[in-house]
Amino acid sequence: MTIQQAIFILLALVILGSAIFVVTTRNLFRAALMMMLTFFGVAGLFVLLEIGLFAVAQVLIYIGAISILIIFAVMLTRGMQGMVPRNSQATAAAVVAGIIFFVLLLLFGPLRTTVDVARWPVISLIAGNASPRDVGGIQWTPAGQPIPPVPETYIADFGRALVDLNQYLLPFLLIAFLVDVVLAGAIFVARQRRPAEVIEDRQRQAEEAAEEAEAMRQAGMKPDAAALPEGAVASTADH
Amino acid sequence: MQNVLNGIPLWWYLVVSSALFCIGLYGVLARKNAIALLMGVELMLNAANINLLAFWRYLAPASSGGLAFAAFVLVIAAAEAAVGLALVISVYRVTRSIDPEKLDQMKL
Amino acid sequence: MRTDFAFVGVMLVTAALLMGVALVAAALLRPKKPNKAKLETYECGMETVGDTWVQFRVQYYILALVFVLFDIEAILLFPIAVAFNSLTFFAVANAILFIVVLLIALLYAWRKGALDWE
Amino acid sequence: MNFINDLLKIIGDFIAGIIQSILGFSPFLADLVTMGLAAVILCTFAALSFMGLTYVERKVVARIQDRVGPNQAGPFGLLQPIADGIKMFTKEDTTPATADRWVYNLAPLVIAIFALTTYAVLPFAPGVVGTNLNVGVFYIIAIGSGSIVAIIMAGWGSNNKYALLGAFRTVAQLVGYEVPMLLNVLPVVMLTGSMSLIDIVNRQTTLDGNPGIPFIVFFPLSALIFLISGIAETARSPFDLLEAESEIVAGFHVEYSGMKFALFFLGEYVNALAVAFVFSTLFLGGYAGPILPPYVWLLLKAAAVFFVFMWLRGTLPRIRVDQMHNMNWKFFVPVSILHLVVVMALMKLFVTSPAAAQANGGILVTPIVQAAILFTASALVLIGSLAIAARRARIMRLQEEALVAQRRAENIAAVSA
Repeated sequence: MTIQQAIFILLALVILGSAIFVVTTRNLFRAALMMMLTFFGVAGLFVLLEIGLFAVAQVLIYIGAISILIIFAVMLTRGMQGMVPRNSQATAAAVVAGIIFFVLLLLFGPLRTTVDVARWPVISLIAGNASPRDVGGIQWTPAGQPIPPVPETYIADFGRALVDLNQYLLPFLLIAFLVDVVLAGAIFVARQRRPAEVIEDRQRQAEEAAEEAEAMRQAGMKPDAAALPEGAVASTADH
Repeated sequence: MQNVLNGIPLWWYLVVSSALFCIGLYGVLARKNAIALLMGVELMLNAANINLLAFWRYLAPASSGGLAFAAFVLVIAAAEAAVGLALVISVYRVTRSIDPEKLDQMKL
Repeated sequence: MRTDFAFVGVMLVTAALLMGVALVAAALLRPKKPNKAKLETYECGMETVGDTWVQFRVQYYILALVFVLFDIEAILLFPIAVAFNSLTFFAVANAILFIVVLLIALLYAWRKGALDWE
Repeated sequence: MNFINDLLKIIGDFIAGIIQSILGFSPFLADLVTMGLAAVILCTFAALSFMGLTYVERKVVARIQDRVGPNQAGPFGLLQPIADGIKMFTKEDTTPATADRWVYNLAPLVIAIFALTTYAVLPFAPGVVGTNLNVGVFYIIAIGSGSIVAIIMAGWGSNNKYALLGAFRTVAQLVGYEVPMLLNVLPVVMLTGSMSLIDIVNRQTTLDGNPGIPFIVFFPLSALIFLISGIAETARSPFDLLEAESEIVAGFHVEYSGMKFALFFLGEYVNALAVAFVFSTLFLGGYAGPILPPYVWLLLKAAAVFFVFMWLRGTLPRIRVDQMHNMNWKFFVPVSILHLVVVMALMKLFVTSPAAAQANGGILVTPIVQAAILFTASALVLIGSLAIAARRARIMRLQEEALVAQRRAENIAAVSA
């Protein structure tokens, strides 16, 4: 066993062990911490794959940003109080997850003996009779040959591909707009409105309700109590 | 003939990522807490990223495709967490509960 | 086979070992006479009331949200910065467009009062 | 002359040679032992400089505030750090009965480990570097999030309201100031075309036809904002809101004492020193400099930057939490983005290499002209944004004063009525 294999097995144990802890523990805060450990282990896998950029990005985004967001949300919602680890369908969930795991193993199974993409059933299903070496114009590693090293300039190549019209420019710009929308939406949803805004809102709702009632009376109908936006008023009062 | 990098064949990565994916899936299906559920989703997205990058490294390291997709997955994961947690916080403020099974006001 | 990150791993392990040794040495050297008063939570001499959970402001979450936005921006901009010298005018214009779109998000958050800390 | 310049490298090669040839290890084992030795040396260097810095900082701040500082232990109080160390080792250390033991005890370890790991990529002299990562700058900023995790662990593990509140305040500050740091490293990376710290230093020397101008001349605005965010990132005064004793006892480490507290302290100082080193490397030319050996230059520059830290600590009052957030989100971040856009456009318009000019167009200029153009643009952005901010602040202050005057008038009217 080489040292890399040993490191890989160690990392795999850390990843899977902490992931199992994440989905079974009662304590949400510890689950979040263990999730950070999982992410750290995955960053280690990226190092073994010789992709330093993504190992660092993994630490920066998943540990430094997403986990922090999750911990803030745990604190904001009092999420770990009296938490039950499983819901009623946990057994069914375990069975489903197990079945999917075996399906995945069956799918990836052929790769144990061959990495010839052409002979891999899934690819030939998608590509049909066309040679998969042509799919996407990508230069695949030929089977049985040593894997070429990552190019020295892979970061620059990646950066160039991101802003290249023929490669990933469109998704790159779409990401910017997506993040824009996400930020606006999340702030709108999560933000507590200021008292002045709430009062203004309630006044507007009351006016609308009054107008509606007036319109109904003019139409010869009895004002319906349910037409008042009861729930909306209650929820704004809750803030 | 296998393609092996540093003594590690490709399918090792695939097994780890499949297992991580299924653990995350179990978390999504079986947890009784919306935040724990989102943690499961993050684990699943991470598993997808391992797959993307492992395939890229073993099969097509000369192109930038795998890197670009992995980066986009990273961004989407962050976006998903941000919106999901904002929703959880806002739901909690109204109902004082983050149990997804209790959010059934829309049911007839 | 030695990659660039091997040293980072060694450094992590070494730092953990050294600091662990310091902690263990301190644990062996120091006196250990706990009593009930010593083990209480220190909250300015007051008895601790209720559990630790206090009402956090949603502002913390929103600031973390804006932070995530810029983290994402950085992760995509760093590779572009490395490739900067070989980029065309068109590519740089698009990168600038990307930044400006995110700036709009920041300005929106600002207008909405998400950046105010009352 | 060369011997002194390459002293560190020669010693390192010598030790590696001994390990490989005389002790007769296999290449792998020899590699591992060499790396382990280098790691131990780096950690020891960081820990020793932590001890020295506590003494120097106390002396300097005392002088600024017209005090004497430590003067009892040994001549000039020089033995003070050792006395502190002995105290830290022998002080009783209690774990609160209600604490989450695992999380509580791991937090100081995590912060110290991540602080020390930063040093793995710092270049001290040509060829003397732990490892030359091609993502060096990125790595340093990412590893910084380790201290955020440790702070949250400490706050939650202590099971103490004040610790938790302090931890959250600190985390909000740290994540906020990570953004201007990231944004202001970008211009440097663009000009260098690499994230490796060695490449960045080489770009500031006269190697390969570079002009030998440190990046602070190219991007004064970036340097300034990076320095201030660096101080905020390490939560030093005037950004030490977490230690505001009058408000939140001592922040997230209120329950810690003895060696665990010492590790938090070590993490803080080691991080601050790392920021000084990184700033020297990114903007002041790193180990590059005439006459003196390179490692001396780097240490001198880092010492000068750290002196600025101590100077600020001795003179400035602590800022308020809302001021801290406003300064970051409403000044640093927008200005950094504006600066980034301007710099990107200018760097594409005025290129220095004929090949790039031929391939992508752009005006061919000499490196010195490019530096002058970028300096002017950066300075203009800085002055312009400062002017706008000052104007806004004046308007806000006038409005506030008018409001206060109006209230006072109303009160007087009410009393007299």
